[in-house]
Amino acid sequence: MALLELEEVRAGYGPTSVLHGVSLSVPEGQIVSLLGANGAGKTTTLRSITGGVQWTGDIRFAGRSLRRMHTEDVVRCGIAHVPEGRGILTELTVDENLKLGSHLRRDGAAVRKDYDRVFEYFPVLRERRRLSASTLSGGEQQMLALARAFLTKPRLMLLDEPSLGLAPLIVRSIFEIIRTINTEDQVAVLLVEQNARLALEMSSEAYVLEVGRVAVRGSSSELTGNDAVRRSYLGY
Amino acid sequence: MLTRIRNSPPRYWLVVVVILFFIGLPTVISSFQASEWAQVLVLAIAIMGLNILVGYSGQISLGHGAFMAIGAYTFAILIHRYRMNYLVAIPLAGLLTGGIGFLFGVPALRLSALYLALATFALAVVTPSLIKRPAELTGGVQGIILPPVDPPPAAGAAFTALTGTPMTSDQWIYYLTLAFALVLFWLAWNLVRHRAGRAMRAVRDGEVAAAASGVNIAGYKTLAFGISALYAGIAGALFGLAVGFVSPDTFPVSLSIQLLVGAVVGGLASIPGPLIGAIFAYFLPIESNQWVPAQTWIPSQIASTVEKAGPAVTYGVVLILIMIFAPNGVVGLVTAGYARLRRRLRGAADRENGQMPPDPQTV
Amino acid sequence: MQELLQQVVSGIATGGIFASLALALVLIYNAMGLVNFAQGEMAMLATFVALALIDHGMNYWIAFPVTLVIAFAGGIAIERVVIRPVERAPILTLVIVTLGLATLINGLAGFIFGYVPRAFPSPFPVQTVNILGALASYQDLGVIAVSAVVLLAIYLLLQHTTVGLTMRAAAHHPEASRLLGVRVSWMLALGWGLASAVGSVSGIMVAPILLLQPNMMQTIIIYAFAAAVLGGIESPIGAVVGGVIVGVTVNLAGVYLPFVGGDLQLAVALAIIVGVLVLKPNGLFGRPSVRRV
Amino acid sequence: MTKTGSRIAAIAAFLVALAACGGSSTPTAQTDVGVTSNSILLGNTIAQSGPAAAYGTIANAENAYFTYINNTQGGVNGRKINFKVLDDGYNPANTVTLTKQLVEQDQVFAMFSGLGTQAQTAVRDYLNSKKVPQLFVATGATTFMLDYGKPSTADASIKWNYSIGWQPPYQGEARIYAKDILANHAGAKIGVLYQNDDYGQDYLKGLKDGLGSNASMIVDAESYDVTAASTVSQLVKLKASGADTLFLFTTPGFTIPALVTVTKLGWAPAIYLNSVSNPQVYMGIAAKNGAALKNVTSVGYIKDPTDPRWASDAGMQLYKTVIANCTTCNVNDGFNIYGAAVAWTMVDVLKQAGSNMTRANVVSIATSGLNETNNPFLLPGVVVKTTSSDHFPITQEQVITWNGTGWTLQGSLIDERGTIK
Repeated sequence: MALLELEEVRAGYGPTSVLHGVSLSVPEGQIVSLLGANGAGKTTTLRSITGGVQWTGDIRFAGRSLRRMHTEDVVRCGIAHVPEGRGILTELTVDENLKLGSHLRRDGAAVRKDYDRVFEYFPVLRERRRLSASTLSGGEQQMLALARAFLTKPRLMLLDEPSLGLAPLIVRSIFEIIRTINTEDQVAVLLVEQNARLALEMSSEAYVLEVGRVAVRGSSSELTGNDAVRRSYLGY
Repeated sequence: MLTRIRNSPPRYWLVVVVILFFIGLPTVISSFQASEWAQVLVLAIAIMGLNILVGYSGQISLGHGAFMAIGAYTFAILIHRYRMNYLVAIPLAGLLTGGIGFLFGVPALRLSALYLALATFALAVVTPSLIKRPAELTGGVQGIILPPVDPPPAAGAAFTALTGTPMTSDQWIYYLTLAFALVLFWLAWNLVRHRAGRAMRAVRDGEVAAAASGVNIAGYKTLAFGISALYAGIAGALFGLAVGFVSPDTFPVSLSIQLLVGAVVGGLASIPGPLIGAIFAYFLPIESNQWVPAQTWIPSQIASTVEKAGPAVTYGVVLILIMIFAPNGVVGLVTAGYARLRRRLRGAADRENGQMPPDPQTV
Repeated sequence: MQELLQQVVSGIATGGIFASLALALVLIYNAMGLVNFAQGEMAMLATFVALALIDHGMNYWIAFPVTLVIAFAGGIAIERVVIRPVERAPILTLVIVTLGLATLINGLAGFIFGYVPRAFPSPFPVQTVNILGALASYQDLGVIAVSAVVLLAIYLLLQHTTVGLTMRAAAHHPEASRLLGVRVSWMLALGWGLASAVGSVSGIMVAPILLLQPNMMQTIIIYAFAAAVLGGIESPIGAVVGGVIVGVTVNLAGVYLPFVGGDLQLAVALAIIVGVLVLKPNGLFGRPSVRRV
Repeated sequence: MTKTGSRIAAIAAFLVALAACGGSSTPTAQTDVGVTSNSILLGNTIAQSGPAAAYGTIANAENAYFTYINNTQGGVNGRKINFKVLDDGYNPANTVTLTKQLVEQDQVFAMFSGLGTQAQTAVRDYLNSKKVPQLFVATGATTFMLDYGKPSTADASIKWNYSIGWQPPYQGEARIYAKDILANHAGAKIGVLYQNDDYGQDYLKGLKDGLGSNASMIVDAESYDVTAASTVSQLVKLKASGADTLFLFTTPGFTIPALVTVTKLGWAPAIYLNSVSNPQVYMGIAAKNGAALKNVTSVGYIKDPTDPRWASDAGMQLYKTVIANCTTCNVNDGFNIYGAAVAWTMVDVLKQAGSNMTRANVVSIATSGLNETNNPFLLPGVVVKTTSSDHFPITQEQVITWNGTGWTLQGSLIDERGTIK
């Protein structure tokens, strides 16, 4: 039984509906990528998982349905969602942002160990620890968002276009860290990405959304190989 | 002409019936009750002004009683000091207050709705002491006593012909207030359907979007403030005429709260709202002090609480409940119900012109 | 000169009262971007509770913290019952609700406790001490000291505790905070509870001076508005500095400006409010607020 | 519209009563609106909610006295007194509307003991034009006695001859203070703190007129507004002016903090307190808050329920039995015995009117024919008297000084009759 299962999920904003019956699943410890053009419903899918938008159908996490749960309760079940625009609180310092990640945890020793790992992955965060988060560049803010998500010790991470607006060099290093977290801590990842090639390299399975429906699904290797899929949906 | 009348929407008929009701009212009720209904109409005019400001331009004034005070005192000074005829003094007082409102509107532009509420609330609290200061002009604490007003022979004769009883000063003041109320309500309705009204509602619904589409935000906000002050000024003058006396304590903070309750209960973005709100806001304190204790079916404990606690408690509860359950007030409920009914009957979701029921989010 | 110093000291004392109420206003503004028009009446109600405890024989120094706890719980209850249903409504609705709340509390207090002014004990002796020639009573110094302690407590709580951090996060970015497991709507309740407790300190401090009666805070709230706005509506430090400035200005204006005299001191507060909002809306310590479109 | 129905019935009943009431022995028994064969309806407006609600208990005490009279003596000459009290929340605009209701709808015989200077001046013209008596208004404003019979400033056709006060005028009281100062503290340097309304200004004028040529003894007079947060700055100025005697023409809500502030400033002047603020309950609050209350002087004309001297006094016993009829009244509250005293005068006037129960007759008795020497609630020797040329019912008061727990009477009654022109 997969860690996360979506079944015929319909969702939208007021009268306009965006998702028209999306079904997908993320096995334990796996990286799954969710691809598709702009407006296909990728972000809406993530937001329905964490209760950011009204949805029908069913969403189950570790066997438990998330129906009618508030965002903060869904997140407390062990889902970390790095939203579109990264959700960095620029009025607070880097340290305070990180603390928001770990504030729910009671295992003091483990938290301190995780802080060291985070500063090892992202040394810039240790230097800028006391400064306001607004002093970070786009890439550094993405690192902070990732570090904060990691500190909540999630079982599943929902990442909404981590590569958006970053230089290729930085994107490469961020994706490396995502892979390390996935392998070392068995954290499953549902990766929403525009950069299809990179996403398929990372993920074991992939889904392609088109106008709120799953158009194609399969293992990442199949999708990369299949020219028709690549040309029509992935654009390279 | 007949065909146009026969198939005009039912709402026009309702308006005509209401006007006839108010014209005929004094012939069936006592002169004292006519004076009470005159005060209801005074409140309705002031609330209409507040409605224009709040309901149609998104600005809130918690100190509308202060503008009524300015109108009343201008009127009293014109009559008492300059011996001006009261029929001329009323519109003059209204215009002067409108001017002051317009000037107050200029700084008000820079304030966000929240800060404007704060500043106007402070104004309401300070008004009594501001009035006391220029004692030689405003009569200071003693206030100004106004001479009673006798009905002009023409009106008196008409009334006697109709009812057989001589027309009292209270009944004349009632008709005078009714006349002003009709003119101002007609003006308000046209304002709403006219370009200025639509622009003001654009300011309310999305100031930035309105600015983007070329609406002169500053102009309309100030205009809204000026017009609402004009209404309050005329209401204040008529209030002074009806009561026959103005003093600092006649315009306490509770008057501004009473106006707000009337505006909120009636419905902040509607034409008939102020009338219903005024009836509620006027009779509530009186009846909670007299009618409620007299009712045997109300348990004495509750009755004495309502009587002793005065209107403050009831106003507070009403303000909170209306804002939670019916942000658009009684008229909002009616129009929403009426619109739902029409839609069910007609099936089509057609929107009438003019009386556009606002979407629930915007107060 | 000695008299000027005397006026300044007594101005600072009244400023302390305005500051603690302004602090409560700032807390709620920070929590949900709303000025709570019922803050003064909530403080008055808490002071009546304190008096009831003291009259039942509770020692002043026990009744004081107990009242703060009751006020804290009261603040949370008010938020849960009255504010939560309209939490997402436009600002006008919220302003009208808090004004309704103020009218309701004032009416209830008047009905339950009556309008006869009552004495309220002051923890500080009335004797005066000579500071640089000016006579300041221990009571005045006490008020200033308590206000400073309250500010420090609030500052430490907000800046150096997890709860404070989550409250600030919820205030700045509710959505992002929810995604980090912060119960945003409870943070609002917490904000109201804290503000109610801080506001009640102002009530307890002013009661011995103005005497406790339901309309005690009706003019104080206007001075507190002026203090909060002058200091910068979202800055706790601004509230205290603003409070002291307003207290001294109003006191000196009352004495030295014949035009103001004894009776137009409240108009000075109104002038401060309008003046600051028009000339420098962010006040002394406020940050310019960028409005996301 | 049910009110119209009930009103027509009332008029019919009245007409029947008029025609049939030859019962009493006196020849032509005349009555008036608001009077039936077995009842007299009096109306009152007072603040029972809002800031001035503390005064509201006066009307309850008056009602308690009328109930006592109805129960023990079956009312006045067989007519029970009905007392309709309406709450105007101390807002003159409400007073006007409620007074019109009492006159035109409830058809009261007369208005009695309406509270508040502004409120009663607001309805004075209306009541006089309708020839409805405005009896014994609950305010010491001198105009209600000094200007009796004068034409209204707003409409000369209306004469103020149906309105009269009762309690000693503020100016009279201030003159008594002036007499006391001139007699005992000739060299005094006087500071005055007064409320900037007619109440405070009336007192100040009385003090200045009382001091006459040596009004220069007043070295500084500071005013404050009801919205002031505190009067500290005014008191600091007064202390700096070198005054050694302080007059407090302030309402209780401001008197008490002022007394505390004076002690706080380390200032110990001789203090003169106006009678509105001298009830023992307020002095207790000031003392509890740290006020020294040394050398405090005031005046009184009503017996103080808390003064042990009156414990066994017949008048006080009567007051205690009367006030028992009012469940919400605090027996020690000075306002309640004030209510009983003024109600006593009202009943006295109605008794004198006898069967000639017309408004005109009652007014002439009250304004020009009163000579009451036995009001049990007033200090012994205080006379409630009006003549065709002097319309000040009470002008005598006695100096009292604070002895730490209560007031002690000093010297004898001082009469200011005829001095206010």
